[in-house]
Amino acid sequence: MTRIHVSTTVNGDATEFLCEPDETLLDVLRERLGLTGTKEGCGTGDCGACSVTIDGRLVCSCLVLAAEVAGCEVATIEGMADGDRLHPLQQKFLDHAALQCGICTPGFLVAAKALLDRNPDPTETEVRYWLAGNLCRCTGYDKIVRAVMDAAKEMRRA
Amino acid sequence: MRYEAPRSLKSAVALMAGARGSAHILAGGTDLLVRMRSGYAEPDLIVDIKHIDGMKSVVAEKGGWRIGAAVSGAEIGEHKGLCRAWPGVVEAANLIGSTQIQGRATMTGNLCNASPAADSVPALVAAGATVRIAGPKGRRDVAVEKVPTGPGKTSLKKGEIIASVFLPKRPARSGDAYLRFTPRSEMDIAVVGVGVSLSVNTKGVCTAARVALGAVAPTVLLVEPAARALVGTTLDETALEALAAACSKACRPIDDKRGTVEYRIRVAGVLARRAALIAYERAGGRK
Amino acid sequence: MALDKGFDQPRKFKVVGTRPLRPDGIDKVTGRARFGADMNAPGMLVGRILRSPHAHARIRGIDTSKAEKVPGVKAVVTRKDFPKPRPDLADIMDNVMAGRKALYDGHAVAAVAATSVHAARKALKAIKVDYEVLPHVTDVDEAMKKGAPLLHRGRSDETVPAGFSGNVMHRFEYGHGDVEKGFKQADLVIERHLKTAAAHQGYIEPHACLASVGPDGNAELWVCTQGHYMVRNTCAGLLGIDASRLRVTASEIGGGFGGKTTVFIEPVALMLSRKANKPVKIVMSREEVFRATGPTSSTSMTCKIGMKKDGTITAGLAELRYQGGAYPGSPVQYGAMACFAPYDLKNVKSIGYDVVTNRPKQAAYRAPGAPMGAYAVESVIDELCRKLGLDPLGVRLKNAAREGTRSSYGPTFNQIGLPATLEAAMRHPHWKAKLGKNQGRGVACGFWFNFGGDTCVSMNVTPDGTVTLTEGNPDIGGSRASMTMMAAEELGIPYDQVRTVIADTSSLGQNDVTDGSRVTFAVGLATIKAAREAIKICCERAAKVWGIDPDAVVWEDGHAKPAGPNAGKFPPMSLKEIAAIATNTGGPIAGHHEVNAEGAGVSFATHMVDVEVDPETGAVKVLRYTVFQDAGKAVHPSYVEGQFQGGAVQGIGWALNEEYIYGADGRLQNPGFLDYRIPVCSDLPMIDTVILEIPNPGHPYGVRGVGETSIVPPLAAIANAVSAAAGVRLTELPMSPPKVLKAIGAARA
Amino acid sequence: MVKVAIWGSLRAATGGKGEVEIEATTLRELLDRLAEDYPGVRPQLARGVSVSIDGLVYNDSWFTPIRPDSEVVLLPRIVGG
Repeated sequence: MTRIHVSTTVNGDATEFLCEPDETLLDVLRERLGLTGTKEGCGTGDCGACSVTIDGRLVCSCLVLAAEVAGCEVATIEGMADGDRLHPLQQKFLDHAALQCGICTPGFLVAAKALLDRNPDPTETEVRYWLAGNLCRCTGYDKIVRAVMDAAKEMRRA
Repeated sequence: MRYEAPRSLKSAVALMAGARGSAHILAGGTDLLVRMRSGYAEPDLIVDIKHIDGMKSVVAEKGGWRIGAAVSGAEIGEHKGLCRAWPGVVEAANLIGSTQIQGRATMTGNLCNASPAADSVPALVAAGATVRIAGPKGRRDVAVEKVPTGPGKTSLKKGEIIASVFLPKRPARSGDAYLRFTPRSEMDIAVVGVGVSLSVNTKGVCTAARVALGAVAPTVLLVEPAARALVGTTLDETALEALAAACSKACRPIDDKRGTVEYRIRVAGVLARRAALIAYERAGGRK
Repeated sequence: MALDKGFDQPRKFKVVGTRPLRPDGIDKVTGRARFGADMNAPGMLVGRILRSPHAHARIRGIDTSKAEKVPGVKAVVTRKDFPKPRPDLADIMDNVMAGRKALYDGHAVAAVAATSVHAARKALKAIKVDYEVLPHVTDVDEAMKKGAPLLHRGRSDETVPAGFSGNVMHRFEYGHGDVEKGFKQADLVIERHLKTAAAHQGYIEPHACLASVGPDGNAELWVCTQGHYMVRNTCAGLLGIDASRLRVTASEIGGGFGGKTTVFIEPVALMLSRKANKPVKIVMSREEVFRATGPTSSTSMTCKIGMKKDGTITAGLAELRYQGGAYPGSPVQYGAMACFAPYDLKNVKSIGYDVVTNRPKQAAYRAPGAPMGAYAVESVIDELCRKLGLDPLGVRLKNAAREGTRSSYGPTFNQIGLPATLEAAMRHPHWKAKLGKNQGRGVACGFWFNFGGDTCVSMNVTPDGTVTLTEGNPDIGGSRASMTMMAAEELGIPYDQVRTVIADTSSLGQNDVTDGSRVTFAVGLATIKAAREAIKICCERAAKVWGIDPDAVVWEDGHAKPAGPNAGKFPPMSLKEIAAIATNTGGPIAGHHEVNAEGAGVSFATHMVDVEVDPETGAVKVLRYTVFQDAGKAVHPSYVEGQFQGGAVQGIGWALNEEYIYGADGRLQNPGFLDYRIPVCSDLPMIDTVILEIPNPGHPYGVRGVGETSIVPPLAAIANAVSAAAGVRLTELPMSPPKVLKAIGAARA
Repeated sequence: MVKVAIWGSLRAATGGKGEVEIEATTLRELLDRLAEDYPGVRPQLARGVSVSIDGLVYNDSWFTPIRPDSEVVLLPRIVGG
């Protein structure tokens, strides 16, 4: 296989990498770029642990070929906080104890941010359906939904 | 494996037609990458069609809408014109997978994957949609129901690519709806899916109808007796009973991990009634 | 003895009972936390495992010669590479890598290490395994019948009566009184046969490890596990090396629920690394997790209970048949012990059969074995209440186990919280809320043990007076916060001045696995003891400085203070001040505690749930859910609530949709999150919680384990609610829509 | 003498007795004497037992004191999940 050279933007930084043609974006983020905050829970798009945005659109990075992101803007969990200032969603996840083991947390945060970027005032039902592609086995989702609703409220005030 | 991202349909067709070994189109990739991971697909060539003009756009055409093959479910859901004209098709497209999957998955991919349980297909068939196929011998338009020929199989020939889906002009006083049954509220594959599209006259009498079923046979079923049960009625109880019976009768399902034969037959009728009533209300027939 | 009989009550807590942010929180919301698959090493190889496609097959031979020649392949391993295991590790060895036979679809038969994923995949395809396919059995009732295909020969023990197949490994029996006499005293006796499907823990993080074995024989392993000391001991045993040579570091762990309490890939990675002389990383795919790790048992059960018109239960009899996969050790004994434990019964008997089948060896799953037995008993009690027109909470309270009750499994309970949970349930607005059409409400009780076990904690006071706490139990749901809180409480210093870390296996003595709801109880106990030791040293140092007797110094609010009439008047010395002069007063200050923390308490819960059933499709929607559970003392109430909620939702999944589906070929048909349906966010309502605090006399703060009990009542609570809404008793889990619709149809016909 | 309650299926090993009397002041003595007096119990002791003393469960601590009036119940070994 001939490797492909890809120029892209990751979390605002111009980034280049070489990848195999069949390598996924998830594998490149984790194995080549050292961004291991994006997790693999299933590799088949069923758990949402690998959620990232590409040009603002929420996707499972396990279902994207790395070669496809040439010229795109990729955003991962590592780019969510502003320096040492947590994003309100990150802070609310901590305040509400919305994580237990924490493996699904990056995916939930990236997905929840994509929701609030579009809909600053979601109902509980909208939050639950938007996040239905993110599996959490520890929390029963209760505290996650509360954290997202509370973060939305705070962001509307700001 | 080779990855190509051609800029024109012509070169995409040429790549696919000239490919040796197994060649796959990549649009959303939400089926293809899963199959690659599990080892079911081992492509020698992947042709990414997203950089081809028109593949990512929804354009008005003859009062209807032409949807590029790489338009994602999320983009369909955000398109006001499509939502107004064909709410059932939009609902069906938006039921494919999670928010994340919606960011990538396309109706054309859903069709070409040829799963009997594909959500968007019954809605497209009910809507009377066609696809435009580009191939080495030029282009042709084909009714959606002619594309899948069996689980995982399509009528596309070597080198052929579906470039777009066309939803016709919605007649006056018409409505469509799609319902599916899944054990979970989301993230699931249809156990049964029903698409209904119908028109009514000013008195609320149904003048035309198309009813399509998914996940109850090797391919999507366009059930004409079910349509006939509706035409000429105001969707009264007798008509709905006849509709349900016609749908159940048309089913040729299998027992599998997602449902039983008995269950699918029964629920096809139940969902058909419910979908028909939604479509009827959307058509202005009220209930 | 670890037990601190002197439970300090009533005690005013300053830190315990508050809700500070967890110490590992920022790492986990920023993606910085390192889980099993997040570690790399220079020169690392990719490890992959070849698995049996057959449910049952003799392995005539394995030809790895072609695989070894694939470019990039550095090692190939089969069972032949491992030494003969000790008897106590024989089943674990055989499960890690098949020997004479492959016993289930997914059973590991060989492994490779290569420089790339592609090379590893190619090598797996090049391995030729000569299988002789044998008849298989995956259903527990079929496996028990004489003439069933046998997995092993001569493994049934002396407890198994004649008439069963050789797949029945062991028979348990508990109880007291005379159940036949009891049934005669009843006004109504109901007997039901019930079944439950195998459920998987469904942790989101697949098993992953990175092994590195050097030519000097020293080995390192990075792994996501519930117990890295267990991993060390087991792997050292399987590889035939000294435990001290193997240093295991626990990564952050992405869920376990009991499923990460044994080894699967770790010995293989170590063996590959030893052969290749390079680090080897193995990460399971989700499909491998489903096919080849340990779900819980599927069961078949018979339950018979007699009740008087006034609600008194006169007798209870349960026969539980659990298949535990390919090797002995299903959790049926816990099911048999726990199923009647919530009740004060004169006549009770529970029988358990441990059965092997051609399925993956079960692993612990949150209160292993208890939810299924509780499902049987609580379903029949519910049906009795309905038929006799009795209040299901009132009946449960009337028969509830209390302090002094002789439990169905033998011991007499001390202070327990079941009546308190039932009374709280009766008072709760949920109990009085109106139900609509096609809706039903169900309640159920549940019991689970708590465990203790080997525990080591080391607490070090730094020169600036802040404190590091080192413990050896992977933090699976926020336990570092609880330990930090208990340390701060005892030392009388702020929460943020204590930092808790999980040590590798070379840094502390033996620690048992994070299981059995033991960590907050046992590690908390050791933390408090370690703090008390450090405090004692601090008081001695202050006494030296003041020139008074150490007995005349007390520790209050983080300060040493002179106490007693002859102690003299000295200004209190803070921990910071004492730490600053530690070098001058005798050297560094530390406290440590090593203990087998015996004497854990027991735990009870009552759950209440409302559901709506669609009578035309059989779909069930959970509308409202409330958990009432005794926590002893809730150290960090947010994480206690989280345990209640998480267990309840796992139970909802088990009750409604989750199941291992096997085809006629004995192969697992749904090894993925698409068709193994764990609940998604949009399936659920908020999960309300009510924390009761009935102190555990065996812990200085009264703490009980809270992690597991919450999964015990939901199966029955939901079954009772669905049965009420559907108007027909459901007796098989999961209550998937086709089953519910069929039951409704049959009842109406 | 301490009275030890024996669970149902183990009674076959104690000649059907649901309760046996053992001369013991610690857990270790209890288990040793039990094996001596009732050899049929040995296979289960080898598989592992837990002992409930006055309502609290002990697995391994040999020197756990047992008073003559303690309630002692022999259980199969309890481990967790």
